[in-house]
Amino acid sequence: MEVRVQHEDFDAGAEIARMRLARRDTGAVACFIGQVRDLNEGDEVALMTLEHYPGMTEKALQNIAEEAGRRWDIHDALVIHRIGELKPAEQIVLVIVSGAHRGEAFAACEFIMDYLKTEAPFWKKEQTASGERWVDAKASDDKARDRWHQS
Amino acid sequence: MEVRVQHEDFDAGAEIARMRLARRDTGAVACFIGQVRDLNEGDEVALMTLEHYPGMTEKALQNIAEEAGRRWDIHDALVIHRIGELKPAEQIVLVIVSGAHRGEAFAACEFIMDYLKTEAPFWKKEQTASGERWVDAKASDDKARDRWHQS
Amino acid sequence: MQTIRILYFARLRESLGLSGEEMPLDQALSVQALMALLAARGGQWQQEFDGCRPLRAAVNQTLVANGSMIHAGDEVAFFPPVTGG
Amino acid sequence: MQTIRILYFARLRESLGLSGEEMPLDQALSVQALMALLAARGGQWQQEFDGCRPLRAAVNQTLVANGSMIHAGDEVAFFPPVTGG
Repeated sequence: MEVRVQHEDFDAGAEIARMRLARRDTGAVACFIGQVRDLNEGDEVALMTLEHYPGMTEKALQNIAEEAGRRWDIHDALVIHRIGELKPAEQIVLVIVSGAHRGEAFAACEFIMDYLKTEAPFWKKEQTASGERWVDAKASDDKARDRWHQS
Repeated sequence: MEVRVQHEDFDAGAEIARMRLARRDTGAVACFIGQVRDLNEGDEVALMTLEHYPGMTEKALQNIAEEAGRRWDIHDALVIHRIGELKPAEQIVLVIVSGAHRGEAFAACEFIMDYLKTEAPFWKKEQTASGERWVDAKASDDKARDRWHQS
Repeated sequence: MQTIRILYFARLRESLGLSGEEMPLDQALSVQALMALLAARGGQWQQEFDGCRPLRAAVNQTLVANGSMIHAGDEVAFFPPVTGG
Repeated sequence: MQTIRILYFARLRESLGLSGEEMPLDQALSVQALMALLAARGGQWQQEFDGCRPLRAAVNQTLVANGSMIHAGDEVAFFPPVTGG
């Protein structure tokens, strides 16, 4: 389980290749990429700034990835999250999970994203034509996380 | 919605980049890669041969991708499936789904894989030390598909 | 003369030693009836089409149930449960 | 003298005009009690810490409930609900 919080962009293809070739018993790789959309709540987004809590953010991501590893039979998980200023179409987050079978890789990957969205200390500020604004947390993200309490 | 059935390998990173940059309102890209494992049911696999039904296979994949597009609010889906002889660690299948939000991209991606596994005419033959054998269909794959009937 | 085209895939193709054939067809018949005709050839044919082994059928490249009807000009395919992905 | 370190992030940091501070701490107190102390500073502090705005707290880099205790030497952080990913 590896997590990285960084300003630099990442190469999703290279990371996926590395993960899938790390073990010859890996049959499934599920991955997710989040990127900056040009529109949010009806306003054009010119720039997005991602703030984090150095130290705690890395710890939170590590805990989430390790919890995924306890819940599902997976081989490895990688989480990369960018910070700083990002323009529309820039990549924000990459999650890759490898495993023997697809069901567990998919579940672990979605679990990591749902917990990252609600538990990892990152905050987004958008610059739009009408000024700067902090992005509000969404109730739908809490709901997505809470699904995992039952399973 | 695009599907390809081909002998050649694919470049997952390039396909993901193309999908995520195709629309500036895309915020989420979910993807899955299946690859040949070195072991199956306890036997070392030296080579896997993938047979298909030319014409029907492409049609079945197209139908599955389009059904995903009807069920979820996604931007696009791509399915690439290889045929012919594949060695351990070679890529078999790539599914990429783009959309505004992660929940729908994840669901559509997993749906496509579950239906591909049970409805698309592909057959795997393995070469092991004890000879050739056709891979048996798994009841767990039917179960994975049947989950989607309820939602 | 009117015919249908029958295709065999994967384990079935190897077991029958045949990837496809043309068959005369005067009047529509069900998939099940065609399977009975094929099983009646005996040997491997009987083993594959007696209904004991899991088998799927497609007519004109669409999966169908055994009660579906086959008409002249149709492309019929038989194959084991699929195992791609 | 014993102290705790308090950190403010995102909207809170901007609203308070402060990213962190050291505060003397003689005996353990709850997160809730610390929030009451901060709210008592009035102005923006009252608005942010009166409990009306959604706020999350971490002690030593772990999310905690408002009843959790804070001890000398702890790192306490306050921030709005997170919005990464």
